[in-house]
Amino acid sequence: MTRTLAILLRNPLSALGVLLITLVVLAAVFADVIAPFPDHRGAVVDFANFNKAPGWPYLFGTDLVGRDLFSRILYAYRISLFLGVVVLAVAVPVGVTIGLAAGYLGGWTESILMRVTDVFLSIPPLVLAMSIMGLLEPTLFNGMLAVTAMWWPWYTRLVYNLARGEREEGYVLAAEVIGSSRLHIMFREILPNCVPAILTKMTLDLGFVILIASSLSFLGLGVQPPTPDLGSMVAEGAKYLPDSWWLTVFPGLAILVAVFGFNLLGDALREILGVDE
Amino acid sequence: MSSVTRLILKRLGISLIVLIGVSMLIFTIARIIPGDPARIALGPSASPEQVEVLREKLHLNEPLPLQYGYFLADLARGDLGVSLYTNRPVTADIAQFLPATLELVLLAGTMMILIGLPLGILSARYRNSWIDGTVRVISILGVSAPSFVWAVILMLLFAYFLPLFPVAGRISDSYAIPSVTGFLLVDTLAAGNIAAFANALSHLVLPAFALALSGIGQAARLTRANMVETYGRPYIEMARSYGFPERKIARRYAFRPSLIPSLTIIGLDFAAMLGNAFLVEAVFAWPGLSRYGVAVILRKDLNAIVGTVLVISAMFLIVNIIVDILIAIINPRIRLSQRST
Amino acid sequence: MKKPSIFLAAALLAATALSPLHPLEAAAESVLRLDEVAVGEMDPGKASDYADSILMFNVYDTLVLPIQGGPGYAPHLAESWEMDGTDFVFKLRSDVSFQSGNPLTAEDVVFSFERMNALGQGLSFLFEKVESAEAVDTHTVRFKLTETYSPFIASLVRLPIVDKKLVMENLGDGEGEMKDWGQAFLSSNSAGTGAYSVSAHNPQDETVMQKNADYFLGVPDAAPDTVRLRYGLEAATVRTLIAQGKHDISSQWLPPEVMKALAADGAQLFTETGGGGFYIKMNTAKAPLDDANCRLALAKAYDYATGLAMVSISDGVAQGSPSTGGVPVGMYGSNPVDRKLERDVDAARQYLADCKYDPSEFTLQVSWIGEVAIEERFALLMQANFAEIGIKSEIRKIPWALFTEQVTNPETTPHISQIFANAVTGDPDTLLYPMYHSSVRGTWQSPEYLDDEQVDAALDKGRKAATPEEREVAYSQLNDRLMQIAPTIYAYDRQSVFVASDRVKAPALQDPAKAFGLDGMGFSFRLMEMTGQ
Amino acid sequence: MSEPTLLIRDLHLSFRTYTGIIDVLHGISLHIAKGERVALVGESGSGKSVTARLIIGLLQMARGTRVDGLLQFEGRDLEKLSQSERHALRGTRMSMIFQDPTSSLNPVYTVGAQFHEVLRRSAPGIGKTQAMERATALLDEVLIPDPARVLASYPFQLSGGMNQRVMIAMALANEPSLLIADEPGTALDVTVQAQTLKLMRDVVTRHGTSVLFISHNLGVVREFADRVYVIYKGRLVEQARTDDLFDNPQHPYTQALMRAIPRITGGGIPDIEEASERFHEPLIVHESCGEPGGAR
Repeated sequence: MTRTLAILLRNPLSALGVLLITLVVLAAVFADVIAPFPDHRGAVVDFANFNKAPGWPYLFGTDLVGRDLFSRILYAYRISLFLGVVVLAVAVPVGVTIGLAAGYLGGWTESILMRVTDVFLSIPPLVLAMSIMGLLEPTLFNGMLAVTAMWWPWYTRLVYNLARGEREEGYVLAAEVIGSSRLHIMFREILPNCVPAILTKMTLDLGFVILIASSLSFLGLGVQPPTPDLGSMVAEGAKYLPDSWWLTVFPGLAILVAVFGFNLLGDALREILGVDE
Repeated sequence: MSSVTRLILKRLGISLIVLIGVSMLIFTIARIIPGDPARIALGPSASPEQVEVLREKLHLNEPLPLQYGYFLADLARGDLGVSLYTNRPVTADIAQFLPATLELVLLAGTMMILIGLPLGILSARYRNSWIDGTVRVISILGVSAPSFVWAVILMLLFAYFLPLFPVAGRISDSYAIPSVTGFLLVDTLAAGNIAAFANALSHLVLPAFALALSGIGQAARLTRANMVETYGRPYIEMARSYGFPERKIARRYAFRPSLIPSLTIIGLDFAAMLGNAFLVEAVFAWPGLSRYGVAVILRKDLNAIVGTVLVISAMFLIVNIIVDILIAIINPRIRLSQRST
Repeated sequence: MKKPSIFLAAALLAATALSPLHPLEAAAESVLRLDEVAVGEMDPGKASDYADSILMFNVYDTLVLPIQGGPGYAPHLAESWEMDGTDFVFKLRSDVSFQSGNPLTAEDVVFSFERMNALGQGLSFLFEKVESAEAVDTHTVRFKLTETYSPFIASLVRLPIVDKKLVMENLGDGEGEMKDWGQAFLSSNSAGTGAYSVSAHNPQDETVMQKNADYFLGVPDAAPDTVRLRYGLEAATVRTLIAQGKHDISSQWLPPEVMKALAADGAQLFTETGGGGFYIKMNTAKAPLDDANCRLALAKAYDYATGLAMVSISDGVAQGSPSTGGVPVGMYGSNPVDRKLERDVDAARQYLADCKYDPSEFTLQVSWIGEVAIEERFALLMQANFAEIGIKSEIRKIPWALFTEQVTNPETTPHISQIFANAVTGDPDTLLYPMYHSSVRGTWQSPEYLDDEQVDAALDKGRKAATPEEREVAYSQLNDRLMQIAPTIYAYDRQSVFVASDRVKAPALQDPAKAFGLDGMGFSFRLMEMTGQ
Repeated sequence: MSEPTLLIRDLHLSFRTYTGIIDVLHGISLHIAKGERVALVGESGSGKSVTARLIIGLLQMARGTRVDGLLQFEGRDLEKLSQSERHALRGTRMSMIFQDPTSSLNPVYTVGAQFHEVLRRSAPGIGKTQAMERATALLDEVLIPDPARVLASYPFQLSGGMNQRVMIAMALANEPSLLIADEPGTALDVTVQAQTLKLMRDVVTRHGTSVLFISHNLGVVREFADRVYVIYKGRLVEQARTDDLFDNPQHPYTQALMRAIPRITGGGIPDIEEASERFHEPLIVHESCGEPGGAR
C-alpha cells in the first residue's frame, strides 16, 4: 500500500491525480468548515447579492437567488461522491457475482446470465438511466437506482471474461480435484485474481459515475433543488450564457477536476497493477 | 456461404433476441410507473369518460403480458402509437428526427477515428516524450468531462466570444433544401448547393466535436496502450531487423494488429455517442432523435419513450455488428475460425 | 493515418470560411423569426397554449375579434350579430375564402363548433353552454345556449373556423361517421382563412408560415412574408441569436436577466397584458392547507416585493405589476391599484398560531413547472419565506405534462403549484371560473380543489349577470371571499414581456391604444411591420 | 586471410537511466570470417543478445544508449555509415532470426505477404507473382512440403517448427552475407529444434552465409558452430574452436557451463549454482583462433 503510494507519487501525472482526489474528498468531507456560506447549500435567498460575478467574498460568484457558488460546489461534491460510492457499493458486488457465476459455471447459467447482461448493455447507458429516472420520480434514491441499473453489467462483463480465462488455470483445476465447493472456488480462488482489474475499474468508475449522474441532472433528471448538484448547476447556468458565465463554467470545471483526478489515478493503478484495458 | 456472411447472420440473430429483451425491459418499465398514460395523453381538460375510452383502446385494462402482445403485434405492423408530445405517429417522428442524430453521431464518430487514432499512434511512437505526455493529458481530459460541459465550453468560446460557428440549429433559414435523405450534408450536395453544404457543415462542427471529445480521448488512450503493447511484440523487432521503414512498421506492424482490441472499445464508444447525443442536442438545439427523447421522457410520453429507446438500442446493436464485422476483416484469426465452425 | 485527418481539418476550415455567417436574405422576402418554449399545436380545435394561440390567430379566423385598445368585441368573419336571450344569430361575410379556395359558409362554422365539442380538448370547455349550432342559410348561423351566459361573445375569439370541405376530404382512420374528425390531417396541415398559411411544421424545430395574398382583409406589404416560429430554443441561444441579428422576437419565458442583458444592448421590449396573473396555488383538499388559517399564514409570509423585483427588467418594464387581490387590476371586481398586497410576517405568525396543524409536523411540497425556469426561483423564495415562520418545505420540479396529470387527483396534487394564467377570452369568467368553481376542480387551473359555496355563487352570478354593473358586484363579492379564504397567493398581475430586435414593429404589443387585451392576439403577424435591416 | 564478414573491436555499451549509467558490455572483440559459423554463448543477461542487436543496429535507436568501439561489416565501419546506408544493410546484407518463430511473424498478414515485403527490400519493384515464385523456391529449400499452402496461411495456422523454417527462408531470401540467429528455436520442443538447426546448418553452408549464433545452450552450439565465444557479464571469457572448447574448457566459467549441460538439454536456462569470483578471470584464447591483428 505504502509502496503503491510511493510509486504513484513518483510519476507527475499520477501524483496530480492523487492531489486532485485528495482535494475533492477533503472539500466534500470538510465542506462545513471550508465553505464561506455553509447555509447556502439549502434554500437561502439573498436577492441583494444575486448574480454577482466572481470576487470577494463570493469566490466563484453567486447564483440567481444570491447563493455563493463556491460553497454550493463544495456541497455538491459531497453528494456526487456519496452517490458514486453507493452506486459502486451496490453495482460491483452484483455485477461481480453474476460475472463469476457465468464465467465459472458455464453452460446454461452462462448463456442466460450473459444474454440478460447483453440486454442491459444494448441500451446506451445514459438512455437506460434516463428512462428509469424519467419514468420514476427524480430523487437522489432513484438516481442511484438508475445509475446502478446501468452500471452492474460492465462488472459482469469484466469479471466474466477474466473468470472464463481462469476457469482453465491449474490452480482452479487443483481446487476442483481436492473437492472444493463451487462457491469456494468462485470467491476464494478466482475472485482474488480479478481484484486488480476490479479495483482499477472502480477507481475509474468513481469518476464516471459522477459524470453520468451530472449528465442526468443536466437533463433535469437528477437531484432536486435546493440540494446542490453540479449537473443541474451547469444546466441552470447555461440559460444565462454568455453574460453570467461563472454559473456554468465553475460547476463544469468542478466535474472536470474530479473526474480527471479519478482518471489519472485509475490509469496509474492500471499500470502499477498490470491490468489490461 | 462466405465466412463474413455467416458471421453477420449469426450476429443479427443474437441481436434480434437482445432487441426483444430490450423491448420487454423498456415496455415493463413504461407500464409499471405511477401515472395513467391515458390521462397524460388526453391532456388537462379531458373527462373521466374520455380517459376510460382511451384506456380501453390502448388495452391498458388488460394484464401486462397481453399488453405486451398487443404492443408486439403493433410493432410488427410498424405502429408504435401516437406521441402526445407531437400528436403524430411515433414512427413518423422517429423517421423525421433520426437522420439529424445519425448525421451528428456519424460526424462525431468520424472525428473520433480521424483525430483519436492518429493521436494515439503519435503518442505510442514517441512514448515517454513530451508529445506522449501532452496527448495523454489531452485524452484523459477529453474523457473527464461530460459532453454537455464540452458543448457549453465550446459554445462559449467559439460561438459567443469568438463567433466563428452558429449557436444552434442544423442550417440557416435562408437555405431551402428539399429533404431527400434527411441527412443535410447529403441533401445539400444532392441539390448541388455548395454554400448550403458549407453552412450545414459549419452548424455540425461544434456539436459533433463536443460529442466526439470523450471518444477522441478514449480512442487515443486505447490506441496508445495497445500500440505500446504491440511495439513490445517480437514481430516488431523482426520487422525492424529487416529494415522496414518506421512509418511502415507503425502502420502495418504496430497499428493494424493493435487496432483489433481498440476497435471493440471504439465501437462501444461510438454507440455511447448515441446516448451522449442527448446532452449535446439539448445544448445546440439540434432537432434530433435524442432531443426528442429528452422531451418525451420529461413528458412521460410512453409510446414515444418506448419507440425512441428501441430505435436507439437497435442503432447501438447495428454499430456493434458493424464493429464485429470490421474486426473479422482485420483479424484473420476470427475470420478463419468462422469458416471452420 | 495522419494525412486524412489533416485533410479533414483543412476541409472543415475551408467549409467554415466558405459559410457565410450572415446569409444574404433575398431582398424581396422579409422574414420574421420568433420562438416559443412549447411546441405549437396546429390543430385549432386543441389550441390552448401560447404557441398554439399564435398559430391559431394567424392561420384561422374567428367570428369576432377583441376591439383594439378598448373593451368589447368587433365583427370579423361575422358581419353582424343579434342576440335574443340564449339565441345568437350571426351573419357571415360573403367575401371570405379559405386558403384552399373554398368559400366560407355557415356549414364551416357549425362544423368547427361540433368538431371542437366532439374532441373535447383545448378550450372546448368555453362552449359547454352551447346547446347547438345550425346553419340557417349559406351565410347565417345560429347558436342556441342552454342558459344565459354573458361571456359567450367573448368566447367566440376561441372558436377558429375550419374548412369543412377540406377536412372531410382528408379524414383519417377512426370510428363513426366523422372518423378522426380530421385530427391526423390538421395536426400538420392548415385549413383556415387566416392571413398566414403553414408551409412546414417540424414539431422539434419550427413552424414556417407564409403570407396569404388572398386574405379577405388584405395583408399590408410591410407585414412579414415568411414567419418562422421556432420551438424549444435555450435562453442563451435566443440571447445570442438576437444579439447577432438572427432572431426577432423572444418568447415571454426568457429569464429576466437575459432580457435585461439584451435590453442593455439596445433591444426593444414588447409587452402584452392578457388579464391574468402569476398564481401560487394551494391544495385546499390536503392537510395542512385544508385549514384556511394555514393558507392565510403562507399568503402573509410570502414576500411580494422581492417576487416582483425578480421579474423587473428595466425601469418601467416588468413582467408583472403589484397584485391587489383575487381579480387582476382592470377587470370587473378588482380592487384599486393602491391596495397592494404586502408581506406581513407578524400577521402570518398569528394565522399560523390559529391553524389547527403544528408546523413542525408537516413538510410542504412546493412544485415548479420544469419548463419555466423562473419558477424555481419563486420556489426558493417561498421556501425561504415559509422557513421564517417555521414551516418546512421541499421543492419539486414537475414537467408540465406530468403536472396536468397529477392535478387530476387531490392526493397527487402538490401542496403548492405555480401557475401563470390569464383570461383566455379576455373575460374574467374565463379566468376565474375554471380556477375556483367547485364543478371544475382538479385541472391545471384549479389545483386548489376549492369547494366553497360563496365562491360558486359569485361565479355563477358573474356568468349570468346581464349588465356590467351586476357583473362588477358579483366579481367584487368573489374577490372579497377569495381574500378571506386564501386558496391562492396572488403573487402579481402579469404582463408578458418579449425582447425584440429593431427589425420589427408590432403596434399591438407596443401601443396600449392598439392592444387587444387577449394573450397571443398581439402576435397577429399581419399587423406587424418589418423595418428592414 | 580475406576481410572478415564481421569484425568487432573493444565494443562498449552502456545505458543511461534515471538511476544512473549501467554498463552492459565492457569491451568485447570478436570476428566472423566469410562462411564461418560462430557462436556466442552465455547465460541470460550476459550481453549476448544486445551484441546481436548492436550489430543489426536496433539498439542504437533506443534513447540513452551509448556505444563505443569498432563495428565493422564487410570492411565498412558501421558507426561511420549514415543512417540510411546502415538501414540499407538490414534485411539485405544482414538479417536476423528470432527466438519465438510464431510471435515473430505478423499475425494479421499471410506468410506470402510478409515474404513479399522482405523481398522488396532488395528488389523494391518486385511483383506479387515473382515474389511468390521466389518464396516458393526458398520454402522448397527449407524442405517445406506444400509451399503454396504455407504462403497463403497466417502464422497462427502453422506449427512452430514450420514458422521457424519460414523465418529461416525469409532471413536468407535476400542472400545476406551475415545471419544473426538469436536463440533460434528455444521456444520449440527439442526434436523439432534439432531438426531445424540441422536444416539451417545445411542451408547456410550451401549459401556460404556467415552466422552469428547466439545461445545459452552449449549442447546446441556443439552441433552447429565452428567456433565459440563464451561471454560472462559483458566480458568475453573464452574463445576456441568448438572441438577444442568441448575437449578442453579452460576458463572456470566455461567449465561451470559445461557441468550444467546435462540439465539444459531440455532447452532450459543454464543453472549455474554459485557465481564464483573466478568467473571474472580474464579471457582465455585457444590456439589458432586469435582475433585478426592480435587484438584481445
